[in-house]
Amino acid sequence: MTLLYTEVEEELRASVRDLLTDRCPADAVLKRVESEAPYDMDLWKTLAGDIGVAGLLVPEDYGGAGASAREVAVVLEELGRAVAPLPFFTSSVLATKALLSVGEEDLIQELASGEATAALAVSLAASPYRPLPETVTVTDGGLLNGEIRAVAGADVADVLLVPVGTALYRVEAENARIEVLPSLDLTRPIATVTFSDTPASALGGLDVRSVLNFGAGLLASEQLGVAEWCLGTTLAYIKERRQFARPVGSFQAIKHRMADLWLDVVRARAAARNAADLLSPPDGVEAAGGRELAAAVAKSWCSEVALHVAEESVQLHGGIGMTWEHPVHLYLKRAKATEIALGTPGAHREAVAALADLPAPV
Amino acid sequence: MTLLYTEVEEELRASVRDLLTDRCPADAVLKRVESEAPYDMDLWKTLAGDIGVAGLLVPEDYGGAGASAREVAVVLEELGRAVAPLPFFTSSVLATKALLSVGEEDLIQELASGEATAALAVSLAASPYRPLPETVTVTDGGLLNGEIRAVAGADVADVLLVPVGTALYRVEAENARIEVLPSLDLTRPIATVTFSDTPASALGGLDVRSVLNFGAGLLASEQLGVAEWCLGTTLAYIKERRQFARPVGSFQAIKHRMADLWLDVVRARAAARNAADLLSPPDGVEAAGGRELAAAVAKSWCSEVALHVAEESVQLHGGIGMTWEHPVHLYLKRAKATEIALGTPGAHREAVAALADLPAPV
Amino acid sequence: MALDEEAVRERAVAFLAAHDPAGDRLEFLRARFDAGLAWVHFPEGLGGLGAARELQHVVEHELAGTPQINPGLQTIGLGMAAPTILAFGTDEQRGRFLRPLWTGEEIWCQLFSEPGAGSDLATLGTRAVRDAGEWVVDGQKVWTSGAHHSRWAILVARTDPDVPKHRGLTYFVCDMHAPGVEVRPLRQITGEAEFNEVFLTGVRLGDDLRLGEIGDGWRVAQTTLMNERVAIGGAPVKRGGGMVGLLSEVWRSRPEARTHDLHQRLLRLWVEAEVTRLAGTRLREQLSAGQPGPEGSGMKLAFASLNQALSGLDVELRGEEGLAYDDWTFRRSEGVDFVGRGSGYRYLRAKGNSIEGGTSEILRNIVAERVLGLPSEPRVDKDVPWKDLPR
Amino acid sequence: MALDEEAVRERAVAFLAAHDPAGDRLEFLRARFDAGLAWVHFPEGLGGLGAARELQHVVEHELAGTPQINPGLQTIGLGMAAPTILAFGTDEQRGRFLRPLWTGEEIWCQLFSEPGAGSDLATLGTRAVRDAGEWVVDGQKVWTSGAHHSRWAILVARTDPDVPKHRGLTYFVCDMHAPGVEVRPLRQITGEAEFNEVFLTGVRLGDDLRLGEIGDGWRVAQTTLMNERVAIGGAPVKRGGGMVGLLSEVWRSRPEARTHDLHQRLLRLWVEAEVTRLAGTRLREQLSAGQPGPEGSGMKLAFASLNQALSGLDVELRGEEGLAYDDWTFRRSEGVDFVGRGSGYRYLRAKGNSIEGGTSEILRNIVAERVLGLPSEPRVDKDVPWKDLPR
Repeated sequence: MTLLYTEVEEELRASVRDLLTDRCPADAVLKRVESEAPYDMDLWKTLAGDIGVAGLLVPEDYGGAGASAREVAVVLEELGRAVAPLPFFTSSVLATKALLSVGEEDLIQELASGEATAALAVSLAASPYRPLPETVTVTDGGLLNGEIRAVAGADVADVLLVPVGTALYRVEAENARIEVLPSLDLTRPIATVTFSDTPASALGGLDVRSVLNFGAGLLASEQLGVAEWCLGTTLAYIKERRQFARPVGSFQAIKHRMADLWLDVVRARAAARNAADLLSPPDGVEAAGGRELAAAVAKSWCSEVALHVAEESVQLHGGIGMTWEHPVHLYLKRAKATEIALGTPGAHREAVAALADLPAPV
Repeated sequence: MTLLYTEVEEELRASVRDLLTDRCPADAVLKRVESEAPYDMDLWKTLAGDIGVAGLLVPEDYGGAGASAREVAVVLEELGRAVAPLPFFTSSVLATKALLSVGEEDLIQELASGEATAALAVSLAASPYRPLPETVTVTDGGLLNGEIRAVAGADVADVLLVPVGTALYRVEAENARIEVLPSLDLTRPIATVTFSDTPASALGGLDVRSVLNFGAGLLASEQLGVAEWCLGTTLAYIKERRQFARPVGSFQAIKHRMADLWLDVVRARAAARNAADLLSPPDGVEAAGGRELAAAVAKSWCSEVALHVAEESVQLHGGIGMTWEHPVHLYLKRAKATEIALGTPGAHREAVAALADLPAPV
Repeated sequence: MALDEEAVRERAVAFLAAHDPAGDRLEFLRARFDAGLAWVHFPEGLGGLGAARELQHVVEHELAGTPQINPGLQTIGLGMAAPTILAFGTDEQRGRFLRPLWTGEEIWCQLFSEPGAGSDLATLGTRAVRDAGEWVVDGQKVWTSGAHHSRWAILVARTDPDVPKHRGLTYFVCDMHAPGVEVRPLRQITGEAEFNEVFLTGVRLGDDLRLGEIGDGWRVAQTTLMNERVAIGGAPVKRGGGMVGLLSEVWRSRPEARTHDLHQRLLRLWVEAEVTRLAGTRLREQLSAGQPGPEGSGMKLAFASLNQALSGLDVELRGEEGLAYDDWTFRRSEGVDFVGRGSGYRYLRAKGNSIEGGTSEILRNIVAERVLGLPSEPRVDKDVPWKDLPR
Repeated sequence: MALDEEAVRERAVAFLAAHDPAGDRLEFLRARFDAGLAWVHFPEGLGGLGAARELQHVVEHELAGTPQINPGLQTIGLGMAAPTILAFGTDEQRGRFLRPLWTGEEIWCQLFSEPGAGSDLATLGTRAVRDAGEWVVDGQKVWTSGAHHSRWAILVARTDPDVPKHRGLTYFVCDMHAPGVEVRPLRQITGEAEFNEVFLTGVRLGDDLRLGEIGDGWRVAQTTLMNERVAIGGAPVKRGGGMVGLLSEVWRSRPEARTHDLHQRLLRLWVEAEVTRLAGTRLREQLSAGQPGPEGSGMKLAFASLNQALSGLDVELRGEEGLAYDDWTFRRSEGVDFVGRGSGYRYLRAKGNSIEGGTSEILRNIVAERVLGLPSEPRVDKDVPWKDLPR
């Protein structure tokens, strides 16, 4: 294991970053999020197919790249850095991880190639540490009824993967009602998914908790990317922007805050790398506890750091940071939404209490 | 009600401060705390008798000044500001408040005049929100057995007031074993008090909880005094001390921290004043809840502010702040000890939860 | 000798006896102004009685239930323009502007901030050049609330670029109906446009619209800004009210959302809100007979930080619901709506609290220097002509 | 070509075959130095083999169980004096000093800090004046650990007061047995004296004790200080170990002391300790083949803040017990004892972590300027002769 990036990982990062720099600059994202098509599915085809990120988690036998959570994490860093409106996390991480555990070969292949997109139909606010609310039921005839709120990526999914009890069901998205809501995070809108006697096929048993845990541990890398963009953009701005005939970044109070933010981000990077590393195979003996702990540590730390850096970034941009025209608000909104996503920092610290033997008061 | 200081209060403050400036400067305190007599009982006679602070809480009928918690708070501010090794808080506040509620006239008069000194034999770490540990028992013949740890002011008390169950007992200090421990707070050492078949007289029923709550609310004013000394002394130091050919206090990072500390202290003053005001008669209808809430708010806020300002004061003094020779450590130690005394900030916030209807998770 | 409480009350009672509050609203307000009952501490003839400021409440008490002005719409006029016109205006200016300002017949806005001059207001670059007894103004202003329905603006512009920045400014009243004034809504991160950008292109202002001496604009502006900050930090709230009250209600109504992490953070914020409230009360007691001082900057600092923490916690504890937003529509709004809008709006809008009306960084400088007496930093821009400053 | 791992191992094995570790300890250590197995990255003849630094572990592995040096007592010598002597010493100086420094026959201390020069070390005022081929040193130093049993000190003194402060310094080896050197224990807020004040009165040092050029002392001192900070932030710990481990043990053993307030704070600190540990691991991976860089300053910052928070929480959660202190006796100690002493000692001693070896304020400046590339503040002392600086 290493907490550094391997050469292969750095190459993957470079391809993704080049593509995003070219096709997904901040002003384009800003225009897109209020359009009819907030997701850039053309870009997604290129990224998924040509660069092959959609199949990173998928074994080569299934047409994937047979890579690990480490590479996925690098892609997430870059997507976070660009607040890219793409279904990578929802389809290629959450949905794919769920499918891999039920072994649904055909669909996995379609997802891996980028031909199809899926979404795991759970609330983005679902915690890996609490049972999912049971809002969907299955009729004897295998039809689904009920609704799931705050689902991310559903609006661009071809297929919905619906956990009901301990089983996973497949629903063609066109058969469900998917209503997108105005969302705090403009670049990853949420939707309410409704089933009424919707045909579904049972795919097998799923421990959804472990999928959410895996997702939470990797979301930390996306948060790291958000934090890095905010830190870098703010640094560039305060080196340039002058007040009182000096660069704002020459004022000591600002410098000290930047140093503290940097230190937080340095630690976020280590925590996110550690989670990505431990969430990658091989799964050793007694590795499960270590994996969960690493994910909980990374998600709780990176959530707070991304949010704090984004908030400081708005502040240090002054008035311009409060305008719609400057992209920093997209990052603030992403950071705030991912704080809530897949377990709040507090929920993950509660898990740390159990995993690190720091019992709560009785 | 007012949160300002009245003219009478300012006059009282001036007399106390003049006396302490003259007789209780920091270097004298520093020398005294490691001597055989850490308390300055000569100074106490002057302060208690001539200025009359010992009888502030005592009605005029009992030979006191018939003043209120407001005046007591002003004296505590000054004693905190001087980290004065005097038994005012232990004898004239805690013990006197307990005696007033059992109505023990003779002893009250002795305390009010400063002729005698008493201590309420409870742990300084006792919380107003938990039952006292029952470590002392009474024999049928009225003798006490057991021990009470971490009692402040016991070593200079003539009389110990011992709560046992719901009753208060009087013990002559010479009949108990009082062993002073090396204490974190050098200016208010703690002792273990041991009784073995010690003669005692029952004084009546006592709600020790309300005495501790009263004490906690007023301790906030002592903490305010500690914070004010630290803030003022640090300000003076950083205006004077030069680094890089500039006063340290001209560096913006330092200035901003000082501004934040000042804001904390401004709010500590308002909170401490509010508690002192509400802890003063008249006790209105529904005033009890408001009193308890004011005390809890003041003690939790002022504890953390005093400690934070003292810690920052050490830091901003640099190396000299780490030396025994500079008095700032006495304030740090007092601040840390009073954080624990009569309910930690967390314990008081828990009380706020109940009093402000902010229920805990179930 | 100034009027006492009883005399002020008599004036109000007499006024009410002579004017029917059920009649024409505007007539009533104009008459009230003329009777000196608009702001009693202003001089006679200018809507006041030359009485003590604290006696205003006597008038308000007697005239409760009668037609009232609209303090929300008139904030800038009442809080910033009026005290400045009173302090620096000529008799003609005071006579011309104050009455319709108070009645609300003429709305005012503020043209101070510029994209290039935020905290460092004195570096602003909007030029005013003399031309045949008039001033020709060119430049761009920003963060102007109410510009689109304002009749007048208070404006600071540079009249001399050859002297150090604080010395080359002049203060004007700007005619918002003059040719060359263009107002564009400025969208914020909340989605709405509460403010505007104002483009000034060859705007001609008569010299009678100048407020104070040529080159004295910085000093005039200080009066305006001092009054602004007091207004921001100053409103009294009751215990457990305001933003912490909103959050407490959510907490009480959602037992299923409670966790110990959230609870501990809520309790800390509740205590902080309470001590901040008490400090505000204490400050108002201190100021009740005095003038606005730099201590008010501390209250604004505390208010911004609390609002941000409380609104952030609110979004978080709502969980799933916090992922939604009520409305991103780009539309104008007249001000901040912390109560009627959703938690996401509050969270985003509160971010502005530490920027508008003096950033928290500037306020900390002010506290450090003016309250605590700490030395200023080495300045590199004090003695350099404005035109030679690095940008 | 430098030796590879196998070659280093062979040397160690050969050395062990030729020298009995059960014999005289000092003889064994001297021989080990002479065999180049003291610090393999040092040059041959100076205790090393000119090999890569990372290969030291091969030697340590082979020589485990043999007589060892005392890294605690020798910290300053090994960590600060040795790299500086290697980098700037003459052949004679390297030959004279390094061997007994490494074996521990001669203990070293550091004479840098002065009461008037803390973070601004370059402003120090201890004078060294030339006199008949020698230097006469007068001044006062402070925060000198181990001065009372040191044979030598590294010393920075001012040799030219007429040039700007960074340019008038010279670096010396000070003979701690020379007449005029007086060592007094300096009591700290913990009660004990871990450091000393050192008074230098007419101390005569030969010019052969000068390290580096006259006037080049600041540059020489940078080498020393860079090595110090890496040492402070650098020790690897296991997950949940170190100070957070001490606190966790207390937590587990005292169910009755647990509250939700304490629990939430403990969990936050545990997470922070863990991410800091991981960042340290990552930094060591980055540095494993490289040189100490400014990133290490960040680790020291984090370490200081964590130690302070953890030790403060420890005292608080002990409650009644936290009100007591283990021992206030004024006595010398050889270093920090975070494990053997009480929680009050840890709390007080940790306060020094953000002051010693570069204050947290200075470290934030370093991170901001050297890591993040932010511009320095306007400097008022760069070009002024030292003697004319305001004090």
